[in-house]
Formats: sequence, structure tokens, C-alpha cells
Amino acid sequence: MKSCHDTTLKIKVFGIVREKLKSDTLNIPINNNSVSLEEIKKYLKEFYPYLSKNEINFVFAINKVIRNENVNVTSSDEIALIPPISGG
Amino acid sequence: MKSCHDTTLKIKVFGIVREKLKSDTLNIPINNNSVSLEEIKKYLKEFYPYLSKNEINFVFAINKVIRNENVNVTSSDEIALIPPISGG
Amino acid sequence: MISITKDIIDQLKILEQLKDNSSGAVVFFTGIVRDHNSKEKVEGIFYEAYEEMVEEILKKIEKEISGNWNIKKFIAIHRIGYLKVGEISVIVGVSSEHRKEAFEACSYGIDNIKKRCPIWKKEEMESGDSEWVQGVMINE
Amino acid sequence: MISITKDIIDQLKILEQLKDNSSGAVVFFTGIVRDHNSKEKVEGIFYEAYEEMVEEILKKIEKEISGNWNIKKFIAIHRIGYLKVGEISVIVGVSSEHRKEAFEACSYGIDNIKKRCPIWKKEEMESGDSEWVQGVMINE
Repeated sequence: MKSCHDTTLKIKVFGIVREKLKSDTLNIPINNNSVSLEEIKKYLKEFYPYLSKNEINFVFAINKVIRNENVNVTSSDEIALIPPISGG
Repeated sequence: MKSCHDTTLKIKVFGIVREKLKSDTLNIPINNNSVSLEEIKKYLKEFYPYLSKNEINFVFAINKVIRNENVNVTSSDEIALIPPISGG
Repeated sequence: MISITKDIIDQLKILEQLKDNSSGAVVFFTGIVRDHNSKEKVEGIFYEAYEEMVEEILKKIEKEISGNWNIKKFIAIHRIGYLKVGEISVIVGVSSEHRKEAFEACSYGIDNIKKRCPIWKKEEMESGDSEWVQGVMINE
Repeated sequence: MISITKDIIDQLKILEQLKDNSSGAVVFFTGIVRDHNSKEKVEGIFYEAYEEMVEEILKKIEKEISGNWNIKKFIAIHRIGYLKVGEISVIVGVSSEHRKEAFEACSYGIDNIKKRCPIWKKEEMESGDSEWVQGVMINE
């Protein structure tokens, strides 16, 4: 029998998000091979209340490329959550 | 009896003009207390053929200020001949 | 040459690296940790980066610059970790035959680092407080 | 700080002088003797100036910059005499809180030095020839 949660997506987090969530990686269990960014977002906002606050905006980088569209990802993708940047 | 040439105006020259005329100062004898830039120009072009050639353009600086108008100067003014510049 | 580093940025070394006998102009930008923000005295800044992605983007910026301007050398380095007031956080240097290109390319470089590189900073105040700087959404 | 000098320009010293803990940005321009002109290989350049007038104009430019941009420090130095390939002929450095001002002020500084300062250069070629560079009419 297949387990309910086959795979874990790892999401890199940085800056204020890393600090608030006290981890540089968030783990998301997924049932399927792939999952959409919208689904990830929904999951994150449900399980990490900090991320559902209005003041924290973010986008995803998939394999070091910002993706604004709702693409599907798998556990082999490098996924990162990018809050507003302030380098320089 | 007053001498014909009372005073001498000194004109500073630089760069290619200094080199061609083999001097960093040109002396112009004047009869009057003051003389106009146009008169100086006329004198220079007459006595320094190099300066009447078309390819050498110049303006005057009087007391370190460029004067494009035909002002009068005296021997107490600092007069310089400024050919095209190429600093930097 | 582009990089992200934890080490102190050696300006003189970079000026030497930019030197090129066929170039007539060098333009050089350094970002420095200021002793204040809009409200408070600042003691230092902690910089954090998504390093691998920053390197990808710096490479892209370098390529865009080589494509758009006729330049000889391009250097962009961003430092991360804890920096004290007066220390250099970022440096962008360009050498080229003529100054216009060097100014434009250098300015493009730092503008795009600020707009596109996933780097975050947290100011450590003299008061003992610290605060992540509210940034801008990445525009990559 | 503005000046005209016969001495080698010490970039590091100038970078130190531009440093200011309240400034977030430093922009720095250097003009360097190139190894070629449009036709020939160049070995060095002889610079000559109407020194007292150059100093007056550099002071004016400094004043215009302080009036037009909110900057912290401004340095402009032009060297004269014989310079070999690779040596710095002119340096303009600006520090300010924000980079936009520093870029604009630095660029204004060098543009105006080139347009307004009575300085002349003669290129010494590898061939042994030498030639005064055809300049532009002074625009002061």
C-alpha cells in the first residue's frame, strides 16, 4: 500500500522568513509526483501563519529562476521562496 | 618726448602654440593704456604667421576668465591665448 | 569577473584587475555601510544571499553588459555576512576605451544587482535593536 | 578637494579621503593613458595646463556640484607633465548617501573638466613621432 505522503518538497527560505520560521528549509509532504506553485503557496499559508500575513509578500524561484506563472514542480526541483530583496 | 611704444602686453601661450612659437609669452608693444582683443588678434596674426593659419583657432582668457566679447585690456591684465583644449 | 564573497573587499586589488592599457576610462562604484538609516544610528549590517542564484544573475548581468556596451573589463562583487559601518558591501567596476560606456555600464550593473539579486539585509542598530530592511520585490 | 599636480595620483589615498561613514555610495572615475590612438601605438602623453586657470575652474565645478547634488565629498585631480601608458591622468570621486547623486555628480565633474579646463596633451608615439591632440574649443 502506498503511503499517503510519498515525497517531500524542500523549500529554501532566506532573510526575515528564515528567521521568523527558525529554519532555512521548509518541508512540504506531497501526494503526487508534481505539485503546482499555487498549491505550495496554499499549503505554506495554512501551516506557516507568518506567511499568510499581508505584509510578507514573496515569489518562488525554481532552479534559480523566478517563476511568476503557476508551474508544476517536483522534488527534484530546487525551490526557493524569495521575499522582497534589499541587496547593495 | 613720449616713446612710440610705452607699454608691453604679455600674452601667455600654451600647448601647440607655445611650441610652434618657441616661447611661453608673446610680447605686444602698445601705444595706449588699453587695447582691444580685436586689435591684439590683428597684431598677433600679422607678426606670428602661424596664428593666421586657419587650422589654429583660439580665444582669450582675461584674468583667467574666457572673454568672447571684444573687451579692452591693459598691461595689468593677465592675458592668455587658449587654443582648443584636450585635457582628461 | 563576478562573485559573492564573505571576505573583506580589497578595492586596490580590484582597481589593479580593472587596469588595461587599452582602456582610457575606469568607473568604479562602491556601496558602503552607512552609520544611519532614516530613523536610527546603525552599527552594522548583516547580509544574507541565495548565493547560487546571485551568481547566476551576476553572470547574466555581466553578459548583458558585454552585449550592450563596448567595455574591456567588468567586475561585480557582493559581500555577505556581518559588515561594520564603513565597510564595502558591493563593488562594481568597469574599464572601457571611453568614459560614457564605463559610466553607463557601471550604473546598469549596480542598478540591476539591486533589482535582481536575491540578497537581504538586516540592520543592527546602536540601540541594540535589529531589523530586516523592507526590500523590493525581485524584478528578474 | 580639487587640484592640479605633477605627482603620481595615489588612488588608494583618494579612496580613503572619499570615505565618509554617513555616505552609502562612492563613485570614482579615472582617466588613464591608453596605449593607442585612432591610428598609432602610443607610448605616453605630455600634459600641459594653464594651471592657475584650471584651479579656478575646478573650484567653480566643485561649487556647481555642491549646489546641484546632495553629496558628501568631491575630489578632482588632474595630473600634468609626462605620463606613461597605464598612468592616471585625471581622477574624479564623489561620495554621497545615495548612488544616483554620486553617479551624476561624478559624470558632471569629468564632463566639465574636459569641456572647460585649459589643458593640452601631446601624444608621444612608439614610432618616435609626437603630436598635439586636436582638441575642442573651450566652453567656459
